This record gives sequence, C-alpha cells and structure tokens, in this order.
Amino acid sequence: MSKESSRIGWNREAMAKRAALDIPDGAYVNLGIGIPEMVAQYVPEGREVIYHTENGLLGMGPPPAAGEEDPELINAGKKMVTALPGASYFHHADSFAMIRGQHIDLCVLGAMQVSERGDLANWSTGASDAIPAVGGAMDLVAGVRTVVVITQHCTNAGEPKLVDACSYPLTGKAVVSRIYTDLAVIDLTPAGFQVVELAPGVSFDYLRQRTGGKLLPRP
Amino acid sequence: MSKESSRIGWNREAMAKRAALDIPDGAYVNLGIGIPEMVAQYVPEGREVIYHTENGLLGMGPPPAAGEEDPELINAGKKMVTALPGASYFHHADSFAMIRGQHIDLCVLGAMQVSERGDLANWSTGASDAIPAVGGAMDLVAGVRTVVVITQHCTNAGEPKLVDACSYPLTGKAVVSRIYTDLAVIDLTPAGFQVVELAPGVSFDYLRQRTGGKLLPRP
Amino acid sequence: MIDKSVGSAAEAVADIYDGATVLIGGFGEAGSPIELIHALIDHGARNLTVVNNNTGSGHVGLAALIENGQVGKMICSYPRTTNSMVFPELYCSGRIELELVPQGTLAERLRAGGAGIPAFYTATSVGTPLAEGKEQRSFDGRDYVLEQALKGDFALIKCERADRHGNLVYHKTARNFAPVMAMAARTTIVQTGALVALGAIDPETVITPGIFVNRVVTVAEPAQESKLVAQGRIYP
Amino acid sequence: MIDKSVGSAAEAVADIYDGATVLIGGFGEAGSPIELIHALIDHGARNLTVVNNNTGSGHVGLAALIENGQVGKMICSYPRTTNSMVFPELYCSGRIELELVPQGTLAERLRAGGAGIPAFYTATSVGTPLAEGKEQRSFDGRDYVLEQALKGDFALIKCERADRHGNLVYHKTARNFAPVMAMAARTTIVQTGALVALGAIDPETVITPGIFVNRVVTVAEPAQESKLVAQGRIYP
Repeated sequence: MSKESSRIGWNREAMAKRAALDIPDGAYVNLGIGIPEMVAQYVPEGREVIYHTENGLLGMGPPPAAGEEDPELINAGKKMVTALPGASYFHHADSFAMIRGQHIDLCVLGAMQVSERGDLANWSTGASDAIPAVGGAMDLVAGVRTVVVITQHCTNAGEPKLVDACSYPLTGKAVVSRIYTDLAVIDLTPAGFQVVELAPGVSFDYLRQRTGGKLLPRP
Repeated sequence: MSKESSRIGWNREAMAKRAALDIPDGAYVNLGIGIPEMVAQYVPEGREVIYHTENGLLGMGPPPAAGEEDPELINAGKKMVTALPGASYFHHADSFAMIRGQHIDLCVLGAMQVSERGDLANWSTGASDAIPAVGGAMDLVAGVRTVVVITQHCTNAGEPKLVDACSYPLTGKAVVSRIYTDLAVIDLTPAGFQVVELAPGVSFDYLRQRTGGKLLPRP
Repeated sequence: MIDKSVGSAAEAVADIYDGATVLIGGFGEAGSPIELIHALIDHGARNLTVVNNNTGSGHVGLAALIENGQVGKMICSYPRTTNSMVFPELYCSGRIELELVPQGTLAERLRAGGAGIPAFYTATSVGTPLAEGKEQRSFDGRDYVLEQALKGDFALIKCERADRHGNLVYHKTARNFAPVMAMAARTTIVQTGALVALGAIDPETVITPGIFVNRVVTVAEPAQESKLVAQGRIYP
Repeated sequence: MIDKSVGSAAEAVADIYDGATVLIGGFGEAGSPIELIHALIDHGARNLTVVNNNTGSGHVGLAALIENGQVGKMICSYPRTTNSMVFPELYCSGRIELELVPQGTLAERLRAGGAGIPAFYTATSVGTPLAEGKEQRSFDGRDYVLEQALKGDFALIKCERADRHGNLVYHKTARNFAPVMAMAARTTIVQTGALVALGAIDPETVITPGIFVNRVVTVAEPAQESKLVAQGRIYP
C-alpha cells in the first residue's frame, strides 16, 4: 500500500471504479480474479448488472454475511458468494456455452502482458519450472463479446506490461478491447495503444516512458 | 383383420408380445411408432423397464385416463402419454445425447426393408413425389446400443421385406440385430438371416419362400 | 433495471425482417408459440427460413404462416404429420424449399450454434442419402459426418413461467427444442403462461437462464393448436 | 426392479481397476465426492488417469489420492490452487503426467464424450501454446481447433438428492462438472446426501436423469474438504 500511495496515478479501488463506469445497464459480466472482482461494488447506482461465474452461476451476489456461508456456493476464484433473486445454476458445459457462444457481454481480466495488437498473456510466464494452469481464461477471451483488462501499468520490477509483442505465452490473440491501468485508460486500435484518459497527474510522456509498443495521444 | 386372421403366423399383438419377452429388467428402451409402441404393455411382470421418448421424457407411462390428457405431454408419435414416478423431462439436445451417446439400451422400430447385412430402410420409398420425412430414426439406429425391428414379414403386395440389399434409401447401415415378424424371429449374423424361432405353423421352407437374402435354419 | 417483458406479441415480433431465419419451438403442438406465430403473420415478414421439427397442422400456427406465403424455406426433420396439408402442397408444387435434417442432428446443430461450436462430427446419417455431399471422417474406426452449427436471427418459443430477467421454466414435453433455440438465436422472443416475480423461480430449477432471452410477452391462456384444427379454424 | 443404491462407498468403487480413467466431480471442494475418493484410496487401484478441474488441496480427497501414488496422469484446467502442495511436488519431480485443458474445452469434451460426438471445433486456445499440435480449420473466416471427446471408465460424483433410478439434483455450484461426467462415464458412481422415494423429485427439476447413473451410495453428512484441511487431516 505504501508503495502504491507513493506513486502518482489511480490506486486499485480507483482502477476498479473507473472500469465500473463503463459497464452498461443490463450487461452480463464475468469478472476475473483480483482487481476485476472489485469492479462489481463500484457499478453506478441505477444500473442492473448480472454477474456470471463460470463454475455455474448467473446472478452472483456479494460475499455472504457471517453465518450465511456455504462452501458449495462459490465463484471461479473459489471464494464464497451469494445468489441474487433471478439467479440460476447450471453445469459446466452449459456455463461455457454461455461464454463460447458469445452470450456474455463483457469480461474483465487481469494481465501479465497486453500487446499493441490486443494479444493477451495472463496465464503463464513460460518458465520451465512453473506448474501451468489456465482455468477458463482462454475460453473467456475467445468467447466473450468484449474483453477488457485491469492491470498495473508496469510490473513490480518496473517493466512495461503494455508491449509491442508479448514475450509470455498467449491466452488469446487480438482479444483485448480496452485496458484500465493505474496510469490511464487505453483502447486497442489498429494503429496501436490509444490513450482515452490519463490518471490525475500523469502526462502523456510519463505514460509513454512506461509503455512498450506504439502509444497514441488523445486526439 | 380378416386378412391377418386368414394367414398363419403371429398377429400384431403376438409379435409385440414376443419382442417384449426379450426386454431385460432395468432396460432403457425407445419404442417406435406402430407395432413397436404395443411392446410396452406386454413386458413380463416383475421387470421394470424405463421408456424414453426422444421429444424429451424418460419414464414414459401408458396413455392417460380420460380427463387426464395433456396435449403437451406426448410421445414421439405425438400421442398423449403419462409420466411415471421417477420420470424426468429434458430438452431435445439432451434427449438425443442419450441416444447418440449410446445410453439407450434398446430401440424397437418398424421397417420397410432390412438387408441381410442389417441395413435398415424405414423412412422413405425414394419416390420422387413423396415428402421426405426422417424424424429421429437415423439418430436412433446410429446411437442406440441394440436396434431391433418389428415388421410384417412381407409387404401388403407380398414382397419380402427381408432382402439381400435394400432398394429403398437407407436409415442406417448394419444397424439391426434382430427382427420380429409375423412369421419368425430372426437374428442378423455375418452369415445372413439366422432363424431363431418360427411362428406356429410356419416351416423353414415357407419362410424361405418369403425371404430375400440368405436365410439360415435353426442350428 | 432489466425488464425483458413487452406488452404484446405484436410488439415482440415487430422487428423480424424479410429474409430472417426464425427458429420456432415446438414438437407438433407441444410447445408451439402459436400467439407469437400469429403475430408474425399479422406482421407480414416474408421470405423467412423457418426451423421447426415439423411444418404445423391445419390452417393455424406454423401451417398458417407457411400458407400465408411467408416462408421460403423449412429446415425440419419431419415435414408431414397428421393434419399437415399446407406444406406438402407447396412442396410438391415447388413453392417452398426443404432442408431435411435428422431430428437429433437438428437439435445438436442448434445447441452448437448457441454454444459457439461451429461444427461437430456425428455418426447419424452415415451411409444414407442425407450424408451425401457431407464431409466424412473416421474416428477410432467408425465413420462420422461433419455437421455445421445452425443459428437463428430470431427464436419464437413458449414457456410456462418467466421472470423479468427472462429465466424460463417449461411444461412437460413442451420443453423440447425451446432451450437450444433460445441459445441459438440472436434475439429470443418468448411467450409465457405467467410472468412471475424475480426470485419466484428456484435457481436450481431454471431451465433457460435469462441470458438467452431478449423479450417476454405474457399469454396467459394460449390457444391449443389441436382444438383450433378440430374446429376448422383458419388464421388469419 | 431397478434399484441403483448400494450399501457402502467401498462396494460402490470395488471394481475400479488399475489403469482406469476416472472422472471426479467438483470445482475445488464444491461438489467433490470426498467419501468416494477415500473409498478409492482404501481400494487401492493404481495408475489411474483422473479428470478433475483441479488437483485437490491439503492431504485429503483428491490430493490424498494423488499423494498415495494412485494417479499416473491428471487431466485438468487448473492444477495449482490454495493449499495444493501434493500435485506440484510430484509434477516438478516428474512423477505425474499432466494434460492441461482449458476449462470450457474440458467441460465440452466431456459433454461430447457423453453425447456421442467424437470431436468438435472451438476457438478456445487458437494462437496459444495449448493449440500446438492440434488440427486447425477456418469456418466463416475464423480459426478453430479440433478437440476430441473425453470419456471415463468411471465417474465419481456427489449430489444432494437421488432416487433409486439414479435421478439426481445438486446443491448450488456443487453441480459444476458432475452432469457432464455422469454422461461421459461408462459407470457413474454417485454419493448422495439423501436417497428419496421414487417420485419425490419433480420430473421438471431433475438435472441428471437416471439413465446416466449406475450406482448411488448415501453419505448423509459428507465431510467438508476445507475443514479437514484446516484441521491438518491426512488421509488415510
């Protein structure tokens, strides 16, 4: 936290809040693990958004109150959740039919790298000693209509996560539409990374120094 | 009826009864339209057989009592039926997953022709002016573990329905295991039509005169 | 707020356009969304491709839609049934096209269309005239044909109860093709016997989750096709 | 009479043979048939190929089966989770094989196995290392990989209520892979929280029809995996 607060730009909550602003009323949304999960609590009032979790629930609600926990009512991150009125349960093949069949409007995922063509790497560093684990990420990016990413702009080591080409193994090719980082909101366009909005105190040059690939200023 | 009663061999009820004898306890069975439908009422007491109808019901029961009819509780022949305790409803893709995935033990179908290799023709005469209609027959013969046929041994015109090769368009190739006719019970074997049982008063020669393809006497 | 309910069948089908592919639920009369079909007749969209297991009966519902000249092509498994006169007559005089599909393949092609599977292999129809012109391939020594996904621009289906999110439960064997058609259509239009409060349907028992549904219109007492046929009714 | 109930978990798994492919339900602990897995540990069948979304946690259930050296190969989407130590250690030392499959592809391969579909196309994994060595093909301008059906010799699953025909209903997100695994296995073995009278389950709400089920054993109060892990329990 001290590290984050010493930097300019948005903190995790503000990133989630910014992403939440873009979720339209009535959307069917799948949220990844980490900052993406936080998005749900910031969707502006008056919008009804339906959350899908790929382990078989549509209409997922917030974490349960104390004493109401059910270890068999969980989300894809295996955290306990609730089911809202209007929810439905279904099996895994039906759940991924919703994903693969392009019925989910939006998914919000974390990223290790995003290339200027919208390639996403978020499942493996490719290190030979790592246990590979992919979960539903490849299904989500291949199937969901709009895929956006929330991520710190740079790695802990200060390396850009927005790159000209991903060095890590891909999750999907040309799948990302928009990126929310601590420094900016950026769209993927045929011409490259297009700045949509800069976080308070962040200049285009500051951003460019921390971004791989082609970065375009706001028009 | 007068035509049937003037002939030797089994009548329709006796054919259905003979087929019913071979249905084991606990079997999952799909019955086609016509004589096959009659089989259910003749299954020997003490055997519990579960009937599948491809329009989405497992655990189909007999026709409803007067006043209990529901036009939305029907079988594949679009006749009103009932659902027994332990029944379940499901959609068409799930229903045909049961068929295609070889979960149904037995289906009993009518036939226009059966070849000595077990090819079945029961959906079209191939006449150019006929409206083609196939229903679930091709799915059933391709998917159900054991396919048997109940049919008159000859057409109304006296032509054999058991033939060396079908002249009508096929429903499936090498799919039939056993045939119940008014004259005999016949198995399909690599060597040809193998007589298992002759109806009372029917001789092998009588049967051979009315059968196309290779007919083998009881060993 | 999400509210998929609409005020009338006419409103529900108003944007169905000429040339659209329309998936229509029902196996015979069981599950046939007859009020939505009649609204489509009133609406008048033409040159439709219609997917249904059958072709209707008498002169109401699907048969009436065909009789009204709005259907250019039928995709079905069994186009002739009792009291089915309209389709056979048009077909025999070459005024309507037919794509005959085995019933299970039809259901699976719709499910594939809804599930993002562009094509799959099945043993159904191998060695028959319906496999002609289709790619074949062997897996583990058995032959299969390649079948393509089938999608609709619209689906018209009927259910027993629905809520404002479009969660649906069905009545007995009226369920049949409706769930896979709801999945396979870009716009799914439902007539329901009753619109119930959100939360009134147990989440364990929802058959079609609302994500597959776009519009819901209440038809509390739907007509029974066989009764209309027995009465000799003709629509419109 | 059809009565699929058996007296004990030991009896239910007694014929699982060395080298079998065993589909095990559950997403994390939700739906994990822990008593059946422990019975399989007692039984001792070895060189199993196990299909599960994960690889278990702690030293109970699936993790214990792996730790006991009974699993030669895991087919799963996410082999590392919180409290998952057993699989990573064996994997890193080359003592267990892993086939990594995207979660939706895993579910669909099982469904295909159960539905008699030998292979299907999906866009999932195209352009990634998991598509390497797989046949690719374009439909309507988009690339897809060909994926094969996945079947099991046995499935071990858990449900909430069952009847003697093997009709099943589940509890919330414990449903997950169980229905497709029940379809995909030659012999499906179920542990149920309660065995109820035939007819007690509304036919409209049955999730797994009995045709997909072979044996049902009642485990009225199944252990909760996370509690056992928190207690530091080790099986056997």
